[in-house]
Amino acid sequence: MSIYVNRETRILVQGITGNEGAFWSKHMLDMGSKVVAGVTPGKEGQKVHGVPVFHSVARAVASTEVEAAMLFVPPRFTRDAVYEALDAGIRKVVTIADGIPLQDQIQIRAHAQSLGAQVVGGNTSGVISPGASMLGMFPYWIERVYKPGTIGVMTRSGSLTNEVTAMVVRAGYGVSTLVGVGGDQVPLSRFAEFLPAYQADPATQAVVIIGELGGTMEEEVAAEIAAGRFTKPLVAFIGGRTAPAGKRMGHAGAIVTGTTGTVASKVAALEAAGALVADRPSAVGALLQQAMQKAGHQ
Amino acid sequence: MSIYVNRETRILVQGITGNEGAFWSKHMLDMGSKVVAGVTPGKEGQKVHGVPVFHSVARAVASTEVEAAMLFVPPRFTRDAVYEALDAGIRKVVTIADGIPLQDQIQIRAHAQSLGAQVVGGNTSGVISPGASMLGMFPYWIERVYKPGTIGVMTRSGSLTNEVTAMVVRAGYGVSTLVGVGGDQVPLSRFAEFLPAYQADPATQAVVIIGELGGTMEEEVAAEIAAGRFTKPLVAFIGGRTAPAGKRMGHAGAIVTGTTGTVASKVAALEAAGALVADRPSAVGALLQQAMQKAGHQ
Amino acid sequence: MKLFEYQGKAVFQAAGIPVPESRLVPCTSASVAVIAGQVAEAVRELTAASSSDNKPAGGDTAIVVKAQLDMGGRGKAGLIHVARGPEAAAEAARTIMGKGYTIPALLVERAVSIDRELYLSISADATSANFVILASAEGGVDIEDLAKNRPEAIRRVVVDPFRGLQGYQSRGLAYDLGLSDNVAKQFAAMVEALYRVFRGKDAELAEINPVFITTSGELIAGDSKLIIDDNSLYRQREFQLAREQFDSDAAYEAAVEGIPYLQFDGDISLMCAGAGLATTVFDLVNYGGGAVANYLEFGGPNYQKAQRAMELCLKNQSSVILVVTFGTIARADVMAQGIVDAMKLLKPDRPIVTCIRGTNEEEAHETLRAAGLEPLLDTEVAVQRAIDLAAARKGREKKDGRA
Amino acid sequence: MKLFEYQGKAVFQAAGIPVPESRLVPCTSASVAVIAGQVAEAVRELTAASSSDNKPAGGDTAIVVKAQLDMGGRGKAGLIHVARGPEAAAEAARTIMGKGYTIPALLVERAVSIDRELYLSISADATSANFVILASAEGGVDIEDLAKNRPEAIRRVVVDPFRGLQGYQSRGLAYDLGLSDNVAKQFAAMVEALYRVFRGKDAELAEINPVFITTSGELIAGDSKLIIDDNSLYRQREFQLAREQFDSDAAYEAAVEGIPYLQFDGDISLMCAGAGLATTVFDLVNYGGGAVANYLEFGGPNYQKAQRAMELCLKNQSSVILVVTFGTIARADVMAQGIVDAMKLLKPDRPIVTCIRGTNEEEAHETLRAAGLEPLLDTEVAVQRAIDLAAARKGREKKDGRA
Repeated sequence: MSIYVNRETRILVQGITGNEGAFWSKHMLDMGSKVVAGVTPGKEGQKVHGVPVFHSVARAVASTEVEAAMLFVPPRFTRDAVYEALDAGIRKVVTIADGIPLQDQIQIRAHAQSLGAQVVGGNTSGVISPGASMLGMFPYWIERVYKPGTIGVMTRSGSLTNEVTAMVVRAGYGVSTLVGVGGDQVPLSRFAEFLPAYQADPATQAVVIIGELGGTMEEEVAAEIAAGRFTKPLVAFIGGRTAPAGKRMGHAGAIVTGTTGTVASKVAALEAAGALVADRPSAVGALLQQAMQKAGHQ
Repeated sequence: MSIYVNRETRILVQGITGNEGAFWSKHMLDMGSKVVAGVTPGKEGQKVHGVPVFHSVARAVASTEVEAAMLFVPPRFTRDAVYEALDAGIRKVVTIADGIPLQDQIQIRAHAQSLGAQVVGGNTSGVISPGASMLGMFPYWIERVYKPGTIGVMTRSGSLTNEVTAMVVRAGYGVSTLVGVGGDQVPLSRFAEFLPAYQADPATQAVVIIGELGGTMEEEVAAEIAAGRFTKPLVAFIGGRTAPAGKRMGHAGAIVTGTTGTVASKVAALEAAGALVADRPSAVGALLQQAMQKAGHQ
Repeated sequence: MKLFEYQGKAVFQAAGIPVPESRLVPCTSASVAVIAGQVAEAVRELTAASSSDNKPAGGDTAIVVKAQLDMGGRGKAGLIHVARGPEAAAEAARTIMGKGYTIPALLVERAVSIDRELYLSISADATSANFVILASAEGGVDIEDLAKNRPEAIRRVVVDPFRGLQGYQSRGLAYDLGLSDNVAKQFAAMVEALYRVFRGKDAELAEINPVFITTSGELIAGDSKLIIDDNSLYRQREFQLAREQFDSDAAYEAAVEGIPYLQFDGDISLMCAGAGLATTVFDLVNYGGGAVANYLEFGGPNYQKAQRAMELCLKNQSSVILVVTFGTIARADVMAQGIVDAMKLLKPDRPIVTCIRGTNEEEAHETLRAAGLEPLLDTEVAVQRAIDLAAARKGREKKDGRA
Repeated sequence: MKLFEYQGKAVFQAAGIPVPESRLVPCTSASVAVIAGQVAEAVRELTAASSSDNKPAGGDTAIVVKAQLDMGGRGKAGLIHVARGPEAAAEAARTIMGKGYTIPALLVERAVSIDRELYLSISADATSANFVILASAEGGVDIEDLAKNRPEAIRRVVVDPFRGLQGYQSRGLAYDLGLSDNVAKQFAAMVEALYRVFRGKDAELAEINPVFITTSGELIAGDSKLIIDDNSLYRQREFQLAREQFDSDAAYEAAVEGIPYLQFDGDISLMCAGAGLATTVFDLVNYGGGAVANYLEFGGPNYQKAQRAMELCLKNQSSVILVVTFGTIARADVMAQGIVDAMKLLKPDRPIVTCIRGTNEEEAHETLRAAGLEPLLDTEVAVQRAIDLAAARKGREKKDGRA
């Protein structure tokens, strides 16, 4: 089992005929992801790795059932492409686009919220349930990072995710579903919004979050734990403790403004709620073992 | 009992210090309507007929509970004023404005729908539960028209409403609640949207609708009856049987375009659903008596 | 406010929608000979300016002469002619002007070489509270007929009134119509431009029927139907009521006053307050075998305009003026006084039947009685009275040999 | 992209927001004496043009000289001076230029006579997915301090990103701040204009702090803080990256390349792929007692820019270059090859520590070994190696007496 995406999830790829779309569609298929249709305006009738291409999402969903859309679409066309997926009734959308205009993101998120949809991204590698399915571009073939297992992972980063997840695997665990919400100032979905699914997923025994300075996503996770709505073990690594205030270092979302967004406030909130917080990636494994044991897992 | 507005409904009047607002607020109060606050930007602190005036709806609702808003606001400011009421949490709004831009009306209705609110108007006299409360400007003092009773009335007209309702009263009945949805091309609420409330209201034994050519509101009522969702007796008078096609005669909404909006299609739909349709106002009384008797009312 | 074809096309062109090259020849104050001459001159201009892609070897440029008036089916009515050369066009103009219609202007256009025709329109959907784009690969036909006979040939795109038209929608519509490549791109751009017109000009309807696809693969608007929402004219200052948009002087003058007015050819002038009531009285007159001379509302904000209303009624050759009101804000006493004052001033040459009820009706009735009018209370009684009076006059006229 | 005060005010003024009359004196390529002279001349121009409402009897017009640089607390830092007359303004300019900051320009403004100050800003709220207007009757202060100490003094208006700002909202905000009549109207208009700027220019933040209410009851923008979303620059063509917006040549050159870069004063140059990983390596260096010379990311779309990245690192007086990657799309083999190629070309004078993992890492490690580099696999080991190398060099330099 997993959250968001599983072996049965029927996937549409928007921008499938582009270099990136074609390349990663191949990898998605190789991993077992059920890519059932692709969309590129003007290219209906073509096939990419055996997947039929349609002019529009509406035409694709008219001829095959689709549950999730994976976008390989440039940032400036992302809002239109996400709307197209949502308006066609798709409620799970992942966009890897890096550089979506901020006000577009506000509108995408607002529209998704009004529909009860979860749009993941931008500036992310996507979502992966290792061994089952992938909406994105993960080096799932690196077994020391993307080993199937029982730990849910949520992250704002890309390379750092590999770094930290490798520590999870080194500690003897594997990943149920990894959700990369992305490093933008306005992630289209937020950490806390996936907690109910992880809570409900019997295959997920614990969750690791890979956070960083800026924003309030980690505090929102702490609030969910504190409110008793998320009760599984949770370990966090949060980067940027020594980052200078006011400078934009790293992701667009990784900026401290005034009193909000400091790592200190995130660590304090999470620890107060009972989560364990690692100060460096190499500490994640031991904390996870500790939390799992306390929760009665081995 | 009644629908939409009753003795206890706490009413806010927007535009209360204007000529029309002040005049009709007086009449609303005289009739027993619970007008608890008024709004006119820049006039906070004043009183109109003893009703305190606030700068904004938000400021009014912060100091007194309000359930319904009555607007005496010019057409060009109506969208803003309705948004103000809706965004302050008010879910019943009546506007009498005659001449609201059509595209504004589309947006008002869309926004109201997204909130589950009922905005009544424009180009109407409003809503009245005779003897109990009024959101609008009805000559409630004309007892031969606005006599309290058991018949729900819905109408697209003003003067014609007086004409037809007088026939209801002449036949020995009175009015539970009269809802004037108005004569515009885009009524902000539609006949069929009030049927559930009339159906649920124990004080309403039957409903009279006063329709006319144009649009599809009467057909929608017929569909509700045909679907078994509205089961009380219903009598309709529909004006404009001899109106020339394609010309805009009467209300903005009273125009036949192509095959939709003809009186013939409305009459056919209503009669097929089991409603009785009068061909002239004077026939309404007898049809109502007939329908009431059939339903076991006296 | 319904714009004429040439006005709509000017708006389209400004929004980036291609329209045929054209010249306008106004017809309001000129003889048919002068008009025909101007049409010929317009053709010469268009021919001189043209790159002549539709000019057959050794022949004349094809020209379309189109009567500008608010009427459907102009082609069938012989109000649109194709001609080659100035003389043929002038002859076409003479033919059109001879059809007996009131034609404010002729539009003289360079004809385009047509491969296919599409349909495209944008309007508001009152029920769903959205804007709606309709399009069909079968253009040039009556969309109402198409909707009845082959609804599957019409594609419908729903536009959220807040998010607006999205790129995927206009693009998707193009592909759904079976267009491809360059034509699809042009069509998507046309949809977007038409949507900007629709929203920017507060249109009730923005329609291009037909959209021509030329033999060289260009899209061009073959016609325009653009109706501007009257309630938005305060913020659409470029559009103003003009005489040429009305059938009669009375209708135009009424519109300027804001008085709803329609001209008919019967003998009973209606002067009613309230749109619904006026429409019902119109029905009742027709039911009773009467004939309406004019429809007129002086209720609502016009309830103090009794004098202006009566003047308009008196412009007609009607036999009787039928006044029916049941007013709320439109106070009965004010309207009654207005009628009486107007009678003193205008001294109408025909009987007036009054059925005035509503707010302050008792005072109204006293006022009417004092002026020698009988205040009726029942609409149907009043209608019958008017019909009888009109019939009596007709009878007299017949006897007098005047009919 | 954060605009300077003068740039933001120009945008405001074009949108109809009143700003003080001003002249700009650029400082990039002139001596302090020249600058001071230009400031004096600017004051003369402003005085000549002015209607002199702030000119005391017999005295000089009050002038404000404001350093234009990206820095909070300019007032406290002595970078804003009020002066009367050209000579005093020139002296103020000399004082400001002598503070030791890099100042691209001075803004010379006519001072306004201030009665009160307000705060106004518009930004995006990532969580609720709305735009948010903040306003306070207590302007001129740090809004973050106010939020912490007196949150009740801040009014918050939430703007739906599709419906946009409504008239009732800007009006209501004015009344909620206790403004009335004409000032309330001006404030509402200012809010609406600022919202147009925010939306029209794709701003992350549009802030006016303070908004001055003058003694004659006029509203005027006392400052501007306008941050344009870098991701929107493709559709905001009027805003271009300029050298003056950066602290160093390296930072500017990096920005032009699209390479995230920050300058520090330590001795370990970071060359990392991935924003999160780079930030974590930054932390680890600091934890271990090391000091970063520069932060640099060459991952993501820049993973083929190893050479450019190394050039930037070599501009620093760092002792070691620390390369850490764990790439997905940023292929390890491509990055390793890039590093090796760059070394051949640039012949770096300092050791390079590499910890390159991810897609095709085996090939990457072969490439590195072939070039004589040790491919480390553990980030923390690599960081410690870099810290040790830097410390060793520092030790040598100390011994050599070079530190």
